[in-house]
Amino acid sequence: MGNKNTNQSKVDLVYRKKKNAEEMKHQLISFGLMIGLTFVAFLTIASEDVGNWFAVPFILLLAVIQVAFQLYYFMHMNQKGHETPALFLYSGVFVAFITVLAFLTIIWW
Amino acid sequence: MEPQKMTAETFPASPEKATLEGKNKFVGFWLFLGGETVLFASLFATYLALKNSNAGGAKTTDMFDLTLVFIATMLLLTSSLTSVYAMYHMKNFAFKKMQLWLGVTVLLGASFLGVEIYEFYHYVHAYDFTITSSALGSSFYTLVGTHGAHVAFGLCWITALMIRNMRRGLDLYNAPKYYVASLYWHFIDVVWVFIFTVVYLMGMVG
Amino acid sequence: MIRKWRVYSLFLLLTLVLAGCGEPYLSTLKPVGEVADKQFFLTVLSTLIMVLVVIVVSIIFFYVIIKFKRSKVGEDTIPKQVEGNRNLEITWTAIPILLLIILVVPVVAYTLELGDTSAMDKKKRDPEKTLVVNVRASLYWWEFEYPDYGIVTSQELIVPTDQKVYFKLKASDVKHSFWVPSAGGKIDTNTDNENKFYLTFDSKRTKDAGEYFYGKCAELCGPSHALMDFKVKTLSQDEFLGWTKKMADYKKPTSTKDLALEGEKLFKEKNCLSCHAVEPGDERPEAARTAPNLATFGERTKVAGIKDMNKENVKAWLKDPESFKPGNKMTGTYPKLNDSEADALYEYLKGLKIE
Amino acid sequence: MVSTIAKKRGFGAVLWDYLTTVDHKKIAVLYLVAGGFFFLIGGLEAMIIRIQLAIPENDFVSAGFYNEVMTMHGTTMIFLAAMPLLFALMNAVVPIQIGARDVAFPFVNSLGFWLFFFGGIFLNLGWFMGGAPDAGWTAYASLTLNSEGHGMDFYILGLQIAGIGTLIAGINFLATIINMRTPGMTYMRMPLFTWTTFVASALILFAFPPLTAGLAMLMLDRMFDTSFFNPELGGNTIIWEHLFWIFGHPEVYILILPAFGIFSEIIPVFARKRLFGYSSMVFATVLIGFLGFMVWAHHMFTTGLGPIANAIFAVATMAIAVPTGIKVFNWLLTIWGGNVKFTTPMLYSVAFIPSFLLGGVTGVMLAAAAADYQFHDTYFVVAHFHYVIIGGVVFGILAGVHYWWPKMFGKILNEKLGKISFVLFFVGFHLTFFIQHFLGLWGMPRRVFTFLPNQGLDLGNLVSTIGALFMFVAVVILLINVIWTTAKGERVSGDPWGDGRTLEWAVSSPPPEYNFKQLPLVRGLDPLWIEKMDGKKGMTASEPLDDIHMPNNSILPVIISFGLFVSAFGFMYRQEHSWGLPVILIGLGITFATMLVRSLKDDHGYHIHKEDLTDDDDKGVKA
Ligand code: HEA
Ligand code: HEA
Ligand code: HEC
Ligand code: CUA
Ligand SMILES: [Cu+2]
Repeated sequence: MGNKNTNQSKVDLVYRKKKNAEEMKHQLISFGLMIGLTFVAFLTIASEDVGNWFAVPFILLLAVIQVAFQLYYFMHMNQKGHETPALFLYSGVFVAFITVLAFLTIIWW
Repeated sequence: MEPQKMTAETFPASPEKATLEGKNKFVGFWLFLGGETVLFASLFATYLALKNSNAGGAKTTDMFDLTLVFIATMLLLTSSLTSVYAMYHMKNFAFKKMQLWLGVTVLLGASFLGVEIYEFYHYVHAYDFTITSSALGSSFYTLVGTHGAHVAFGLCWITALMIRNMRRGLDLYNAPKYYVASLYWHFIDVVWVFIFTVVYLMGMVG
Repeated sequence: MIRKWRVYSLFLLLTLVLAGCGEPYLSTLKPVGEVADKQFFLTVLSTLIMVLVVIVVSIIFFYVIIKFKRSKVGEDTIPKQVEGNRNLEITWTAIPILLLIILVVPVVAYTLELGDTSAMDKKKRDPEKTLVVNVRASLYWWEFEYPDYGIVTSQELIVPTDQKVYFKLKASDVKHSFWVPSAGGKIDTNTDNENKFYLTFDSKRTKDAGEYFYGKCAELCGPSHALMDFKVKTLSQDEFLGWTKKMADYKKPTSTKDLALEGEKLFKEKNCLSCHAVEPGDERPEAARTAPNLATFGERTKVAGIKDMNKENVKAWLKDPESFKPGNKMTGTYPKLNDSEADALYEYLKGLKIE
Repeated sequence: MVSTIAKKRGFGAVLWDYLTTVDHKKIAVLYLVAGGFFFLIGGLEAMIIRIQLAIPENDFVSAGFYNEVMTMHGTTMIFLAAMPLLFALMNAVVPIQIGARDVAFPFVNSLGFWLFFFGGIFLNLGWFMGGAPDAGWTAYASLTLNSEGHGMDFYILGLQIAGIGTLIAGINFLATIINMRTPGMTYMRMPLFTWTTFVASALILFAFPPLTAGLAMLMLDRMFDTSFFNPELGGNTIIWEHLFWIFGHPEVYILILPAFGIFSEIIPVFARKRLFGYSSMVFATVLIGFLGFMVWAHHMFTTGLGPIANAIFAVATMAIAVPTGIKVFNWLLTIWGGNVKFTTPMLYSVAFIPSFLLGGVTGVMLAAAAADYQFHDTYFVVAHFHYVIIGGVVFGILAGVHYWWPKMFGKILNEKLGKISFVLFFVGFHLTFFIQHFLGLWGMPRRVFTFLPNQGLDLGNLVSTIGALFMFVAVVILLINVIWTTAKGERVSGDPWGDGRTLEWAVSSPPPEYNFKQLPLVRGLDPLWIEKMDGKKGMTASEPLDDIHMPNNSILPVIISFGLFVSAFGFMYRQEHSWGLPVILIGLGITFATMLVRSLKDDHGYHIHKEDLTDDDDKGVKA
């Protein structure tokens, strides 16, 4: 099983640990933001003052942002080597989008 | 051939992609998630088309309870963070810590599932709202239930991984498996974000 | 020798095509109204474009497969390995796009035009100018309701010529599709909602086409889908108004023949009346109208939409509808009939006419 | 060496070998045999259709039985014949074409086959267990829910199982092509068959989930009393139509794209000329795949979606003619200036061009929404899709089978029989379906079990039936050819056509289980041709000779699939028999327990040592 990492030095290891910690920090921040976005979404709906014409697109936008955090930070799509995953995920999102669009527009007419 | 025992030094930076098997799992699983996206889209679309078809029964505005959904959301979101944390420890070759945080993930996930089951139970008994009562019921339970089934499957999967590798520790054979399971778990969270937004929050405003 | 044979076969093909140009009461190639005309125009236009495409491709095709045969080129020659050609690529992208644009413009225009049913929803609709017919498809029969006149007929659709006839369509059990080929394309009758569209019938051409037009169910709906036919009769606008009056004033035909009276009695006793109405002004709700209205049965040209109208066929239908139309909804819903009962019922049914 | 051992083993051992195999080449044989079998069944059903429709008011079969035959013909041909046969060729060829020793997930590959197999068997059990599906291959919801007996349950459950198999097979091909290419095999050097496999697999990935969701809803409605499609409780049958066609339209491109790929392999070889416009061919393939997802509603023009939706979908549909045209002209220009040898595979490929062209242009006619109000659900549509499917997909499969037969089995199919069979099939095909365009225009709806005499439809239908007889004879001769070749054919070398261009012709016929002793180094498009033109005999190796890692065989895929097969019976009979529920649980239990075993038991495979590789010289890359 061609493992070519046997010669990694200690220095390397320290560097990697630092990088991992850095990444974890980003992930913590995005978690905080996600929680925040969730709060805002729930509050928007819970409050009586916000009109639906605004609330619905707004919470949808929040959901999209939150999901982007989830994908790019938690699922590492911000890292290299995720070109193929991104291609296929977005193709899926494209099909998903036109499916939902069609069902919202031409099922009941 | 058994994969060789590793140390923190020999453990590669991206253990999930260090072997060809790992690379294949990684790509294959992402592809699978692309397909899952479309599967859930079909269910979402159907729900959206039928969400006002309550056939005279309870409406979404009558039933949904924001507090409950909020608790469920927090549980699942947090479990996403704990599983990220577990992957952080995996990369640092800290097997025990990884297992620990996966354990926390499983507990959070299980509580989420508990809340959801309670919620369904409540709808059935308080509102007579079942999968057969109307097209709304059918599409609601199918969409949310499919998500719930994914949660349940994810729990079993992660638990099985934890038990299976308890003694063995981390190596390049099981690292991709852990990684992929955590991807799955995040994806479940992604779907939930849309469920709480599209089904529950939008369901509250009618 | 081979030449001659080729010419001969081409002729054969042509005669086959021409001679078989379909029957005027059934063929889309014999349009009898504006709607069918438009669709026929699109058919011809698209065919012409397609023939052009086929000819061009065929010329290149035959050229290359004849010219570059190995026996001509030589066993061992290795052709130049050409990568491609930018200008050619552009040409064969651009020309098809142009051809498609020629096609797309009328297609979109007609699609929008044929989909315009706003006239039937107008508040102040004049039923004489814009007639609306409610079509209801059921396993395996058709009901036509004229809401403006309070008339219900079955199996035979009566329409005025030279005006747009609007239809509101739906199905009562499974999906069907309403199609009168010579008058225009089809539209589905769904179980969930009503569909709307219109057809037109040209007075001159309908005369030439014969007694009536064939209507078909065009969506698979069960074993007897193939037999779910209906007939369309056209009347001039005046005749049509006359017809609606007669139908509205429908009086039960009073027969003097004993056999017919016997049949009328049987019709009640044998449970027929629980499904079939014998008056065009059927006031029961739709859901209760579970069988074809028989008020004008005596004038039909076909039994159950499919078999020629004669004593033999009517009796056979009454005794065993299953043998005519497998899976129909009448089979087994009434007590068995013996020969004389069937005779009596035939006599009675035959007398059901406007006059 | 390997094959002589195989011959000496008993039948039981061979059977066990095929049940447990994870070798893509053996899985290819499994797909070929199963798909071929279902093709014969589907063809037999087609013959019943044509005999019944030979004359008006025929009573060869009853109305109800006709609907079963018609439904099963369509379903079998699409799901159980055409797709698996294409999978057979993909499995046999694609890994070798990209210079891989195996697919990305050998176990999943085998699982995909067995799921398809058990799903197909289940679907066909309806014939013996009280009624086959009878609502058309499109299974429109209102009719499906109204259909009595268990026929449509066989459809729903059988397709669900087979569909999962197809989905994972698609994922496997994608991962294989993404990850397993040999050094130098960049995306833009991949043979077109690999490219089309890639795009078709992507279509599978995105098109099958809507089908899965739709079938699940049908299942819930039929077996668990939900009301997705029940208007009385607010349901809507149009949802099924959309889900089905969101799947269904890409499905037809899933079928045709690999066929396009096959022709793009064969034409250059027998014209001895590089594929004209390679990059625009690739571009067109991807574009067709992309557009394929935006046109599904052209099957629903008469549903009543409204004129604006119809107009949009009409325009989008017509757009597909453009990339397809690019392909057609590139094939023609490949032949132009070439040196063409008309072998059987080449005959099918050449005949494909005008045949498919006719089907394609009638497709564009159908796309003209307002005109389609007339064409829809008539024999015009039947003619259209048989022209594209037979003239495209079936010709492609037949061409590919003849072309790669020597690669798969080491013997060339008899050319004389092949050509006779081709001529009969070609003539019969046009005879059967050309006239159907006119039948449709003259007013003949499709899916009718009979028609009335003297309405101008008699002669056309008779001609059509006679054409079908020709096809029948052609298929019989093909079968004879297969048997004759297996018994009497002579063994051939690695490059039996002499002009092979791609990597599969660089290995022996049939290839060794590990494909390449050393992975080859690819220096451009048509790698083998490049080496040959440089005067070399084979590929240059990209790695030193080393041990080769191989996956272990496994019986688990069969058991997993069998579990679902068992549970399907439970689902079907749950409402009328008390044993239904336990059977569901037992079946699913078998499946999940086996999956657990698979994930708990480490499977590291084994190695073939390099010492064992060096002595047989004709296998793998000749360094
Ligand atoms: C392999 C399968 C396959 C393929 C490749 C196609 C290809 C196409 N199909 Fe077909 N189709 C089916 C299989 C297929 N179809 C099936 C099975 C059904 C029926 C399903 C059912 O109801 O049971 C169907 C039904 C169907 C319908 C619905 C008809 C109806 O029910 O009313 C329509 C309507 O738009 C359509 C359109 C097209 C078009 C535009 C293409 C295009 O992709 C064709 C493009 C190709 C060309 C056009 C030829 C080459 C191009 C050139 C040489 C360039 C120049 C050309 C022009 C400018 C025109 N098809
Ligand atoms: C891959 C797809 C495919 C293929 C290859 C075919 C092949 C053929 N089809 Fe097709 N057909 C469909 C897909 C296909 N079909 C679909 C999707 C439908 C729509 C169904 C629906 O409406 O729901 C349809 C519908 C359909 C109809 C319309 C039915 C109707 O609307 O009522 C007709 C009628 O002529 C027909 C005829 C044929 C014929 C004559 C062949 C011939 O080419 C077949 C040639 C093959 C043979 C002749 C095999 C010979 C067999 C043997 C030699 C075996 C004997 C021995 C043993 C089994 C041991 N088909
Ligand atoms: C369940 C209700 C039911 C009962 C009871 C019933 N029918 Fe019918 N009948 C139908 C239906 C439904 C059809 C249409 C069948 C078809 O075309 O598929 C039909 C068709 C007919 C037709 C042909 C109609 C036409 O327009 O051509 C006649 C005549 C007829 N019925 C007479 C009778 C007589 C006489 C009786 C009693 C002895 C009877 N029916 C009892 C349901 C019923
Ligand atoms: Cu009604 Cu077909
Ligand atoms: Cu299509």
